[in-house]
Amino acid sequence: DDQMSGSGSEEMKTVGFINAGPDDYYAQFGDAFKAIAGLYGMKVIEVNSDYNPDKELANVQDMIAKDVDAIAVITAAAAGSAASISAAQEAGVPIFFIAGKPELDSGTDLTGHVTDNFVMMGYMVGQWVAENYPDAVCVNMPGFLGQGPAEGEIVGFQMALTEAGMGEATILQSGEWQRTIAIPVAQDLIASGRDFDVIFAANEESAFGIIDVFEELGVEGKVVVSNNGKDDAWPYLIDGSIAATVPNPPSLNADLCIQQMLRYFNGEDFIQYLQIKPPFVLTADNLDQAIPWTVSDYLNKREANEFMWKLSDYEKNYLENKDQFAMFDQKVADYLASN
Amino acid sequence: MKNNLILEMKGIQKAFPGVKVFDNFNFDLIKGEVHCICGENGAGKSTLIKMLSGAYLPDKGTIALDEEVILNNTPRLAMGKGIQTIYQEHNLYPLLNVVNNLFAGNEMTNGILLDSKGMIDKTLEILDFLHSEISPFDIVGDLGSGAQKTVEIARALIQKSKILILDEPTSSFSKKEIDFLLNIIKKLSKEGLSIIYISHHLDEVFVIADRVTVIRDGEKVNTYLIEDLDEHKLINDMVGRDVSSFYKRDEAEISDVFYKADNISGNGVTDVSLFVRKGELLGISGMVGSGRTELAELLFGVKEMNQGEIQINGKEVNIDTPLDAIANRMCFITEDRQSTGLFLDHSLVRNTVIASYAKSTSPFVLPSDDVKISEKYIRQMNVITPSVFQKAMYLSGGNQQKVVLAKWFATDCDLFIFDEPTRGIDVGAKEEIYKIMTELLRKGKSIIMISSDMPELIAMSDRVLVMRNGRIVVTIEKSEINEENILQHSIGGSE
Amino acid sequence: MSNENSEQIARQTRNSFFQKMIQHENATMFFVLVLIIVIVFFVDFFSSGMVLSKAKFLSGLNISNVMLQVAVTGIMALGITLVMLMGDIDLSIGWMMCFVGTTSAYLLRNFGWSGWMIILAGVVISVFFQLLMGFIISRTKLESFIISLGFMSIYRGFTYLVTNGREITLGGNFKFLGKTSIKLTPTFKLYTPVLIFIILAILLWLIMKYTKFGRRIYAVGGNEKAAFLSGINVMNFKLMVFGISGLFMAIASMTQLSRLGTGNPLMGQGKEIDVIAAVVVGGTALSGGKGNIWGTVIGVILLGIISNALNILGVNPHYQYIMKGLLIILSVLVGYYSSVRKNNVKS
Amino acid sequence: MSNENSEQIARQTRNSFFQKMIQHENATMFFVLVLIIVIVFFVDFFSSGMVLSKAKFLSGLNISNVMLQVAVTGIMALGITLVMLMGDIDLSIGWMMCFVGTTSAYLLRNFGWSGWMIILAGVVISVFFQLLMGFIISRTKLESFIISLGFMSIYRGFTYLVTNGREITLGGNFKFLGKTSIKLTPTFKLYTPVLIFIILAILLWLIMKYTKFGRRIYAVGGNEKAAFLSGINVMNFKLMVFGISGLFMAIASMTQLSRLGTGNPLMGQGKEIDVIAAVVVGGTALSGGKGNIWGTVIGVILLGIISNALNILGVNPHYQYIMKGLLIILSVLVGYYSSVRKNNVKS
Ligand SMILES: Nc1ncnc2c1ncn2[C@@H]1O[C@H](COP(=O)(O)OP(=O)(O)OP(=O)(O)O)[C@@H](O)[C@H]1O
Ligand SMILES: Nc1ncnc2c1ncn2[C@@H]1O[C@H](COP(=O)(O)OP(=O)(O)OP(=O)(O)O)[C@@H](O)[C@H]1O
Ligand SMILES: [Mg+2]
Ligand SMILES: [Mg+2]
Repeated sequence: DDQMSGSGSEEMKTVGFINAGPDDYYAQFGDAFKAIAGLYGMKVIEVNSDYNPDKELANVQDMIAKDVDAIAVITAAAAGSAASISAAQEAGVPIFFIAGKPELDSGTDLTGHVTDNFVMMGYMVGQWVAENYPDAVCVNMPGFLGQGPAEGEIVGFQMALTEAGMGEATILQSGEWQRTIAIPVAQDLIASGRDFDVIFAANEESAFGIIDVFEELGVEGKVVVSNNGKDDAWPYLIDGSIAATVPNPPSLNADLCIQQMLRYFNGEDFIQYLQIKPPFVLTADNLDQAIPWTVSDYLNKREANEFMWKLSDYEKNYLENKDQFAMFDQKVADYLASN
Repeated sequence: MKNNLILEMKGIQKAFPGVKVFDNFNFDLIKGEVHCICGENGAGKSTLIKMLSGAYLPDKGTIALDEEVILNNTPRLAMGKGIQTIYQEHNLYPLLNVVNNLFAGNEMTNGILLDSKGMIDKTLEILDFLHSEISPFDIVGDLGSGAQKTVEIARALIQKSKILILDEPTSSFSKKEIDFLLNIIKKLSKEGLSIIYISHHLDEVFVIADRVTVIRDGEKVNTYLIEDLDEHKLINDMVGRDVSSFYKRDEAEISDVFYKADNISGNGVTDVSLFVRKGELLGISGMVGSGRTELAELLFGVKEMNQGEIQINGKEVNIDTPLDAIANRMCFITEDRQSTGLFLDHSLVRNTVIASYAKSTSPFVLPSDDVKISEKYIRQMNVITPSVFQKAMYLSGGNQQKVVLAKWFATDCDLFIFDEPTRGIDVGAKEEIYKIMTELLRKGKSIIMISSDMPELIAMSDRVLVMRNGRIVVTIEKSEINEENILQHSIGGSE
Repeated sequence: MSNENSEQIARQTRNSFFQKMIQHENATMFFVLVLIIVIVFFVDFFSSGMVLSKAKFLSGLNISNVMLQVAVTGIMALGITLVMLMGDIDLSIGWMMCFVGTTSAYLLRNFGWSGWMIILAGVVISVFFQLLMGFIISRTKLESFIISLGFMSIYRGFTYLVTNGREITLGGNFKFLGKTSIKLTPTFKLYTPVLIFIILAILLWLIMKYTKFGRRIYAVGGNEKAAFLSGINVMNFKLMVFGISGLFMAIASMTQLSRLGTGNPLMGQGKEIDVIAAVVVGGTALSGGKGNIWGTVIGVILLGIISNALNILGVNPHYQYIMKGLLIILSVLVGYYSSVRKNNVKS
Repeated sequence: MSNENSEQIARQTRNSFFQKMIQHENATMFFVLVLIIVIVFFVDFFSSGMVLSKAKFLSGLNISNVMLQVAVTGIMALGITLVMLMGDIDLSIGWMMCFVGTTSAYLLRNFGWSGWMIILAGVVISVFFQLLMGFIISRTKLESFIISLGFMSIYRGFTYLVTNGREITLGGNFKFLGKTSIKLTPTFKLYTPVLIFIILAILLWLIMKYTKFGRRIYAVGGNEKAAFLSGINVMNFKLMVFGISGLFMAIASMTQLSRLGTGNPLMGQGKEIDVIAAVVVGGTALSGGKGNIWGTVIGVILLGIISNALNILGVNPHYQYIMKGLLIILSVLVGYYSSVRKNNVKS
């Protein structure tokens, strides 16, 4: 990478962007990444791993062979990324990770990392439920089983309930992040007559399916909580059909990753492992704080500085909350060990 | 006598769902004899030999080889004990070449490695012995019916055996091949091989048999020494009534030319012209491989015609597919009933009505009509079956052939192209079929009949075309039709 | 002997209704289905503390649910039964649904097309592409497996192009195909998709029984060469069957779209496996020529009930996969053993 | 007559090497592969502004990449070729890899088993389960499609049970099977998985060519009934083939595990489709009896190259799906047309 730092920022940089899968979250991620990279004069080659750790590794290798200037990976299989990272490192191509937290082989390191914490997201929704419905019976419709985010949310949610002294949330069949798959699971939940007050849907797509079913079957009085906080869900928050959610806008993730890359290209410092400031619970009351997923809206509001988007702000925030993050990680580790 | 027996079956009982084949059957085979089994279609001949070969297990009874009872027989066990079987229907690997067909399951090896050269040499040797022109590397699926049977015979002969079972091996052979095979069989039996031979060609029986067992409805009628038997008695025992083995057909009125082909070529057939008139039966003769089947395929639009012209009722027509042919009121009874005639997994109803659908343009059918049509023709052909809902695969070979005929008789065509129509059909039933054919001719229909069965060809034909190497070498008019004449032209001057 | 024979033939035809039922080729799988229902019912009943009102598996609500859940798969399965009877397979149907559904949603959303117009569009697109695929398969006799796999990938790309990976909502329009229902009892509703499925099944059953088309499809699947020689234009016939299957896919896609109320790019993803599994469980051979419509209906309901029952009984999702796999295997095994008893042949 | 005959044979045997090459049943697909490589190379070359050093497709690095990428699929494909030659199919292999891989990871992680011990464990588990499945399929003659689909679901459940849905990292252990390599040129590396794939392919080719086993698999796949009547114990033979396929699955799973460095619960998910597609593109018929090892190797490389080339050329992922589908269809079509030219038959 010596040649690269020399030619600096004049030359147009090409970035390989490895997207994790084909759903809405990742689609919007891809759109945002390309648009924001365009703002900074970078060219993006996007490839998709279909949630497959094997394909992800192949994609990284292809980008290395393509000799791109940097690689950004959203991983669906964080621990498996060690192989990708060492491959990139060996080839001297800087590699950035977004969202999932990869494990590393000894002697290798990431160039940069921006992440949401999915365990924490599940945990915060759980806390919100514990505060607002302390006596509630909860059920959880997870995302695609075996994927890091899905499993993280399950753990976080249950951790919060346990801490609050609430019972276990029953794990339903997976909605696989999709409305289509969530619908029959929700129908069966209602038909089974199972007693519950709160349902935690792993993402808003599956929450939409659940809400459809509730509507169709005339189910009332159930509380739906979720993760994502995407624009499409805002009306649902307003009308109360989704009570609370924890946002993880892909647009922001993409933005921060690109800013890290820019700093890297310019030879500037940046925090190598950046956790995005502690997530917050989004409800009808604080919708004004929501960050749009849709690229155009995101870019408009970004231009107007309506929300925090600069890497430096997030870095500052992270440094302030670093201990909190560490403590949380420790808590999760303890919780997992005790289960 | 007793120690002479190589094989003894006692108290054999065998039933299939809805069919009781054997109740208490006994059979024995003397060392070195040729033992023929005769009986009507569906009498149980093939079932009997399949119990010997291990393809079926008897429900009750014992099979003893050299006085040792064989329990839980399987093909592997039977082969290990020296029983080689050539089944009535093809049992080949169509995608594999001849060598691999011959040695599948009995490969020659040096240690753990295959002895390819050894196998090829042995293949060449056996093909030579059988005077066959088949190459060891021919893909068996590309061979004609006759050649495929030759491969099966080669496969059986290549293994050392004590008992050789042949179930209608000659049904797709012509005279020359039959004589050749019979000679081989005689020679082998003289060398001490014991042979069970099943055939509906009674003349073959009288040429090679030492003893004959007649089966009727799964019962043994009798076992005769060949000296004690004449054709008359044999037929009577088989069929239970008197049938002449030389059918004499009634005349029919022959009128205008119905179908005419001019200088057609393609599919291995060169420059053939022929015509057939209403009420006429045109016989086609030739050796195996002479291209008769290929010609029929061309006439029926199965294969592409490179040149030539076809007229029906004086009008030029295009026959590009069987559908066109059927629309022009033709039908084609193929020589290989299992691979091109039947839907083995389907009921007789479905098998019999499928071709008649092309007759009408209405898209609808009534299942009850289908059953009625099917019952009518199944009954007319006297097919032995528990019901018309039986699957075709569970019928005996001859009865399957009758189903193929029934399918085409049900279409009520004007021109019938028969390729070996009476393959595997017993003498009694043959007569019925000849009667139906004569009836068709009387109604002014035309028939083109390819047959290797010389008496049949002679008795039924109004004219005979002889083919050699894909060409028609001669047309023999009614008055000159006789065996020597046909044979001489089939073989040609070279031999 | 010939007399005896024809008498016997006649006797068989005069079989009693009950005998016919038992001997019917679908009898075994139907029995398995009933068995599963009974077992699940009892498990449900006992695990609900033997209070009948707490046992939900056979409640009106759940029965209407299950039927609604299987309807779309069922409609697809009907179409695929035809393809498979012919000895072909079609892996493209899942992504075809995604493509057709999202495209229709796009047309509704961006051009304001009406419900009927997008149905028409869906039919045209499905039938066109299925004909295209059928054309290739029937003309070349290449494995339909690999050709349809190719089309699957193409539809996937098309879907992403149309949607850019995002949902296209219908904004509350086009509800009549998926969201309407007839209330038969206070808890039991007959949803329109279910009605469509039932009507199509009956229609197809009649077609299979009373038309030449229906009879010929078995011939083509049973022995293509013999079918060709029996005067069936096998190529065009196959083409037609793919076209008809396209029609079923269109109906299924439109129903699914209307039910979801949104053109979700993953709305049909993976459906091909569910559909083919149902058809195979229902007794249709992958090699063709064997199977029937009611078998498929039974297969669809059977698999639907297995999923539903595991959810109703609240089985942990990890165990659900194991149970589901075991139940599929056990069902076909039971089906196998009872058919072996009926006609015990060795090979 | 016999003289002529043996002369002909001699002539056939004395065919020139070149002729043999052209007539070889894999020739067409090999040609298609070369064609694709050439075309992609030129597109890459021209789109890199005709600077050879910027064209990356045929760079040493990329070639070693592609080979590494196809190695695991290739190993699985070798095993599945045997199963498919026999006329069966196996949809369970993807999730079986997940199950076997994560279980081995679990044993390493929690019990500190060594690399060789977990390889042994992987082999025992794979072979045991494949034998179990083979036992059911060979004894009942039920569709392997549906039985293996059942097993697929079971393995999925097992995987989740073992992992509880989470990855099990190897903590840097067990690298030798997946991460080691031999540097042949500064940029071209031969990775161990590739070496394993090549060795296994050659070994299997030799077995297919020079042993009874190899011959018999074609017999069983070509005509099961005839094989039975030829004295082949078809049931046990099938059982054995499934066992052998289990061995290949074990090797593939262990290689994949070592390569990823972690027992990811989704490590093999969806692989069955890639693998079967490669085998079919390579010319193995789903109906059995037709195909060979080199065909499979070509198929695996062909599909691998298509994916890689589209990435290298920077094709937008939406278009990638379309291109990939088109290329699959075109490849088999080209294969078809050139084989038609060779022996032009009508039906
Ligand atoms: N697998 C089977 N299932 C049911 N019935 C069978 C089966 N095999 C034979 N049969 C019946 O057993 C009887 C005897 O059949 P078999 O094939 O032994 O007759 P065959 O004497 O060989 O007749 P052919 O001269 O026509 O070959 C027939 O009625 C036939 O329908
Ligand atoms: N003994 C043989 N040696 C080599 N090739 C043969 C032999 N018998 C048949 N063939 C090949 O198989 C083809 C078809 O053979 P088949 O036995 O069906 O004879 P045919 O041409 O149909 O005429 P026929 O109706 O007289 O049998 C022939 O054209 C020939 O190429
Ligand atoms: Mg017989
Ligand atoms: Mg012939």
